[in-house]
Amino acid sequence: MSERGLAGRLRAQLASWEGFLLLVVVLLVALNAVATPYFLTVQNQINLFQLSIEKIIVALVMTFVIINGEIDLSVASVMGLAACAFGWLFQQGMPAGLAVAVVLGIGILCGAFNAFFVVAVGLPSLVVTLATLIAFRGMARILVEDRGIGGFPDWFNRLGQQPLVGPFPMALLVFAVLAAVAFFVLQRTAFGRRVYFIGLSREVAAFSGVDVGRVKAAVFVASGLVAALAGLLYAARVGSVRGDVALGFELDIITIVLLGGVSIFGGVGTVTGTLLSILIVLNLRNGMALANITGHIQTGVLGVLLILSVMVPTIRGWAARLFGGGEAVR
Amino acid sequence: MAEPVLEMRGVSKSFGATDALKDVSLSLMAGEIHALVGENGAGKSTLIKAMTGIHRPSAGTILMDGREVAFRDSGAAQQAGVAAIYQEPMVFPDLSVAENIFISHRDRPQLIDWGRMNEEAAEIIARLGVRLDPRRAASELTLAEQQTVEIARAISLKVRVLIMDEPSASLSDHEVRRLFGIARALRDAGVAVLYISHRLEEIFALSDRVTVMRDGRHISTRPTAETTQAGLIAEMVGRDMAGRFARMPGQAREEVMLRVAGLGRAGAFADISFEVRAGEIVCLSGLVGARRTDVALALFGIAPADAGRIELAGQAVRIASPKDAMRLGIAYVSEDRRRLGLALGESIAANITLPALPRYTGALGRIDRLRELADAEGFARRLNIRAPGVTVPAGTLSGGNQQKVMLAKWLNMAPKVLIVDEPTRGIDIGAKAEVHALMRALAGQGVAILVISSDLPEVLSLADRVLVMREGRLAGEFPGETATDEAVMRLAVGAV
Amino acid sequence: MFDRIPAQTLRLLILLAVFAGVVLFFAAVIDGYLNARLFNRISTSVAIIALIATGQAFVVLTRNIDLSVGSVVGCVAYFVGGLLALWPGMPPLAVALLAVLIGAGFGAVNGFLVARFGLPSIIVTLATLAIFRSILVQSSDGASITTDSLPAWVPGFAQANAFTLGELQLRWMVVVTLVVVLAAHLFLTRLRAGRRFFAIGSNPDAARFAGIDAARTVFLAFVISGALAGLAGFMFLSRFGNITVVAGLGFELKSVGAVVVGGVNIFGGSGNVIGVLVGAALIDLIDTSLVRWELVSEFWREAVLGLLILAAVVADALLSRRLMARRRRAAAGAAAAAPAIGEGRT
Amino acid sequence: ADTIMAEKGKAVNMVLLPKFLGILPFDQANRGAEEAHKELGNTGTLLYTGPTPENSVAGQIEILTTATSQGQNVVMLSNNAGDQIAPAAEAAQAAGTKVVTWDSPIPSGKGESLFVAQVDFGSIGTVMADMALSIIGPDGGEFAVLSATPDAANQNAWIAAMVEALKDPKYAKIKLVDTVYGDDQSEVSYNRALALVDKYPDLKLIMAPTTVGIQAAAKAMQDEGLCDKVKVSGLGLPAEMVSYTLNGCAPEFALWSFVDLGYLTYYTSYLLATGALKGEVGETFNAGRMGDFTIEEDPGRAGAKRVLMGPFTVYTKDNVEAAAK
Ligand SMILES: Nc1ncnc2c1ncn2[C@@H]1O[C@H](COP(=O)(O)OP(=O)(O)OP(=O)(O)O)[C@@H](O)[C@H]1O
Ligand SMILES: Nc1ncnc2c1ncn2[C@@H]1O[C@H](COP(=O)(O)OP(=O)(O)OP(=O)(O)O)[C@@H](O)[C@H]1O
Ligand SMILES: [Mg+2]
Ligand SMILES: [Mg+2]
Repeated sequence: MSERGLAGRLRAQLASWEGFLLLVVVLLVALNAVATPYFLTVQNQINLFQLSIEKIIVALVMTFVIINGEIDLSVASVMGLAACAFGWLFQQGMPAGLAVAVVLGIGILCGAFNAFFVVAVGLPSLVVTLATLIAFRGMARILVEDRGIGGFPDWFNRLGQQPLVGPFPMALLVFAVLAAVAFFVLQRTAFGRRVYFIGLSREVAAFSGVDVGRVKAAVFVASGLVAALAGLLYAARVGSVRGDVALGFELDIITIVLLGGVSIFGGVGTVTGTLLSILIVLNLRNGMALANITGHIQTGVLGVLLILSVMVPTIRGWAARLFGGGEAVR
Repeated sequence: MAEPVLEMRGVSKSFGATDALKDVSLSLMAGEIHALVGENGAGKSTLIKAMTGIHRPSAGTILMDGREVAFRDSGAAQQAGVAAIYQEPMVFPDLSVAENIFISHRDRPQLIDWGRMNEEAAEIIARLGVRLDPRRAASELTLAEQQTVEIARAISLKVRVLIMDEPSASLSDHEVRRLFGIARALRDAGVAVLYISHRLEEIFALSDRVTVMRDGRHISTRPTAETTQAGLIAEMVGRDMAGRFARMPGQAREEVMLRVAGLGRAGAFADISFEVRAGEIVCLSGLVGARRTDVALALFGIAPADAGRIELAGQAVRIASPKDAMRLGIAYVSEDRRRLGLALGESIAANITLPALPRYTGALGRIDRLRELADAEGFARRLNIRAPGVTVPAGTLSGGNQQKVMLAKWLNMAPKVLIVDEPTRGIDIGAKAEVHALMRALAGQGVAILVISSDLPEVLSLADRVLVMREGRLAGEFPGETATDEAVMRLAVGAV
Repeated sequence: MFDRIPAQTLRLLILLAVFAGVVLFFAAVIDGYLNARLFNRISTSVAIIALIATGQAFVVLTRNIDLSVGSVVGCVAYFVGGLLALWPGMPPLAVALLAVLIGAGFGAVNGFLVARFGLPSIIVTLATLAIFRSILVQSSDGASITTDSLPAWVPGFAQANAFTLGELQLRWMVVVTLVVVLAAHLFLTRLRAGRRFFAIGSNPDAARFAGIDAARTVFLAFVISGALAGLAGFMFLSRFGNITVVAGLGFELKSVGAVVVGGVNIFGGSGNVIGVLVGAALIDLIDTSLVRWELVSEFWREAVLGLLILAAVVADALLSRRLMARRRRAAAGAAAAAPAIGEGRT
Repeated sequence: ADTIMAEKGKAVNMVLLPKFLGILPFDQANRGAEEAHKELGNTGTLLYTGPTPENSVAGQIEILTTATSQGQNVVMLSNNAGDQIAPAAEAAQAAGTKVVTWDSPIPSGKGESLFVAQVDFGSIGTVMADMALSIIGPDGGEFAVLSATPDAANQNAWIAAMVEALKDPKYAKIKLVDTVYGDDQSEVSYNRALALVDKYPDLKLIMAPTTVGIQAAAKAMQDEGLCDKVKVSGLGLPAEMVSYTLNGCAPEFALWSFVDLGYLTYYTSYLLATGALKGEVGETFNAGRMGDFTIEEDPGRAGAKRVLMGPFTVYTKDNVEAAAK
């Protein structure tokens, strides 16, 4: 007797986490639109995404990593390494196009490096990626030392800074494509299903014939690759690189993913949730920035929002108890 | 008779749309062993969780010594003298056996005297007739040993009411007898014992009164002496089960499906040779800890053997991972449902289709969800799985229904060789009959079936051939028709 | 011969061996490395992070995490410094107590949200990491605490030696940390209340079923973490004197690093605060020594640091796994064999 | 040419954007800007906003972009993002929002109308070299640099200028042996300073061109009783350095006034936004109490233009107490 029919499904959706997030998004957009005339302009809407594009792209793949029951703290360092490696290769005289390909390869290597220690050696990913967070950043420093490297070819900078199709820059299109791919793979394919099962219980998955190591390795490699891509997009967007590119982005990325309803213990969450969470964070930040609220207050407000968001089930529980319902099913 | 120690009046409990308990009343007297029986999902475990403060009843009252009580959590229940062994093993893997036993005691001094604690733990374990080093970490224990630790924890408390939810499910006969001795001793000391089991022999051997539940309702309570097995079963299932466990003629075919020769793994088992024909049901019997599971794990590629050979349909094969095994058509239904069998947070349907996912995937690895749901619903019907739907998380089902989901998961793979480890542990008698019938039907289709079971009556009614293992080696073999409990037991314990 | 040693002790010995290996390595490549100054430097700079990591260990043992410690250290250092500027006459013990109390207050906020409402600690403390720091930035208004605004005993405390043995100096700060770590160790291994932290992290469901008041224990873990971060905040103030809004930035990852390198299972249930102390010292040792290693230029330092930490963790994991396996094989026979599946838990 | 005077009472919306909020020098700059804001009777707004320290680069780009969306007239930027901010600055200029940098410029000069330089970057190099020479003495010796982060553009420029200056034969006997980074955090800087002493037993001086670093290094030397052996110098705030200067740990250091820098930046930006100033080389304008200034080529950055505030003060035990008040 599963809930069938459009009305039932709709009701279930709205009662779900995603439904709640959607509500928040709508409220935020409405609030922003009323509060400031600058909000609902095409340029501002594009800026909104463009300014955090690297973080939200990596948030998509981080959704996989965390649902898989792992964590990748090294993503921001991979972004930094990718950007710096690109700058360095370019400075050494490598054609930018080739450098892009090499850098994506470096991203894959970084992911594989993490995967090796997590899968083959069996260390907790938190430890491994904490160490590579330091190590990959260090490698970026080795490449650029205290220099800033810029002067990339025009086509490269244009891709990062000018609209590509209509008013949309390439990064936004990349994000859209990646989001669609992420949604399809995680929510609709056998691979995605395995990611969930491993996150819930890797023993059960292994006893069901799932090649746990391979799936985990694939997810880490994807994480490295996407982080490297994000690093390149960053280099194109800002037109130059330095050793501190993307420093500290990992916490923002993880915040987005967790706010989207992905459980830090693995096995729970959706790409839709992450996408909605992205909209919330971006709109909130943008709205506050347009209202001239400074950086630390913005992060503080985001912190409060984060706590409130995980309290929603509790609040709903109170309401349910008040109206005589049963305990929430865990 | 005396006042009831603990009494439940009109207790109801619902989980979302499921009404697990409906207006249940039950009283436990000091100095009685009270049995509680009922089909899977009848609400037995929920009832005891309501007693110990783990669930808050939606309606009704609980009284102790005639006074109304509301336990905030199971700690409060323990302080009032109500302790329970739950159906699911609940040990602390990182703590030692002794600590596991004493961790929740509130009457011990703050400062831990490790030496004394280990001694006391050893004493309690000895009362259970088990040898277990109290200093070992619980993570190193087998399921059965974990269960023992839990029993030890419960009897170490100063209890007035002791609740045991299927404590015998993973114990050997020998250990069960010791457990009975302890239960009787506690009864004689004035403790009220509530005992849940699906093994009716145990009910009759042990209990003074028996309560039957069905569909969350209280059906009857009467002195055990005034009931019969058939009568209880009829009340439990609401229908007649006579003749369900009679032996059936074997359906073994000529073709040898699985042959194992000289199989061994260092530190676990050695020199195991046997064969299973297509359509044959072979039971691997023995005491708990005889290393039967390890043989199965080797055949399934989890812990591959390091000696000997395995042949499948005459072909020598190498099995290094579950994937290899599954490709060869071998399925393994684990004995440890919670840890190894099901992902409790995933839906029933997703659990059922996990091993066979490639069958459901189309272009780009996309899962055909309609077909998946249809198949899952088919299994839910065939195996009579009680659930609000196949999209609910498997963790919301009762233990027995979870067991059926796990079976469905492996049947869905359409295996050639099916290895089932304790297939009916924690399954009610009706479901057990269904599972047996199912296995016979599978055998009829030519599947070779290896059953690992510690339930002797089950072995004797199901097996075409019985293999007995002891301490990692094959101790002997009987044809199914001529095997007797006594003969099997003698081999299992190594008596001559 | 290893059979008698409890598993936890064995892990600790292996960690110490790795530590010794690192010291020997640097002694071989850096001239004049092994001297009293090395001990004085490492011990004093470890004192602060080890305190934070000890608090973190309580939280991690219960299968939680406290990412807000860095902000707590910063806030406490700043607020206590501010109060001292207002009332320079406060007695030293009261000041330390105040720091502990303020820290415990921050910890209680975390603990309340996590334990009372069952919220995931990583989210709560990720949020309070930002919130506490915002409070600090907002209330500081750009003014920093300077040594000159503090009574002389405050910076003096960080310099005071408890003992000196020739060149070797043991600062009071180090003594306090050692006492705290030892007390924590005894609490966790000898008292029933301490064992609950392990039980809850080991199997939260079982804890609930066994009637352990998990909420109270988890709350306590956060309060302890906050209190020790508070004490560390006071030491931070005392040692560095100049407190700006960035004080303590990044301590969350450092403390988690020390805890996991020190052998506490990140999924809770097992670990040892002495190990955490060694873990903290190991990381600091590597970091400090690398600056002195001629071969490693400033720009190579981070990369080498990351890889060395990884190598230390791998060496530790492989060594202890091998020893455990050998021991299990020795104890085999009737006992169960190693589970074939299951990474991570060692 | 004529001196351009500001026309008071116009409405100019201005944003003062420091590297991040929460440390003293930037707050002092804001004080200067506010002083000028009142003085000029600007009927528009002066907004002091900035990112958090840990999110400085991305935060600055974000704030600059937002200011552009809001149609602010001018953003006064102490750039911490290197050339990474150039695209956002160019977009701002294109949308009509002027970008004036102060304290730390955009290295390539792209997207920047003007740079209000606190001092001549080349001369900072010379001053640091001179301080080193005077502290180490004629017999010469080793010294090391403790900087902020490897990415700090202004520190890097100053260190480069000092290395350039050291080539003069008069500094032949003093030798720069190492450069390390304290990330502008007290505890890191403190530990790095001590590690330097351990690594170079003959070290005579630590030169820290950062207010956080110099303070931490001085404290470290004082704590370890090393002040007689190893001196500290660099760029520091008198209020934070006074005790170290008096007790000889940091006998000399230098700095300029951030209040004045904020004041001058405000004047320059106001003039530029009101159109009084074109932003061409050679224009001379009046900046209230600070007098007249002329726009010139920036010698350190080809094609870029600057307004040079200069000079800065070298603090010794003779003048530090007065400045600390
Ligand atoms: N946490 C829960 N959430 C939702 N439903 C639950 C939960 N626990 C139990 N149920 C439902 O309550 C009903 C009774 O379950 P219970 O576990 O009490 O049965 P049982 O009699 O112990 O069965 P078994 O013999 O299989 O252990 C079942 O339908 C089950 O699906
Ligand atoms: N808690 C556990 N963790 C890991 N592996 C386990 C656990 N419990 C059991 N196993 C695995 O299953 C095997 C079970 O072997 P056991 O000693 O129980 O023999 P058995 O004959 O299978 O007993 P049973 O009658 O329970 O099936 C263990 O050797 C181990 O490989
Ligand atoms: Mg049950
Ligand atoms: Mg078994």
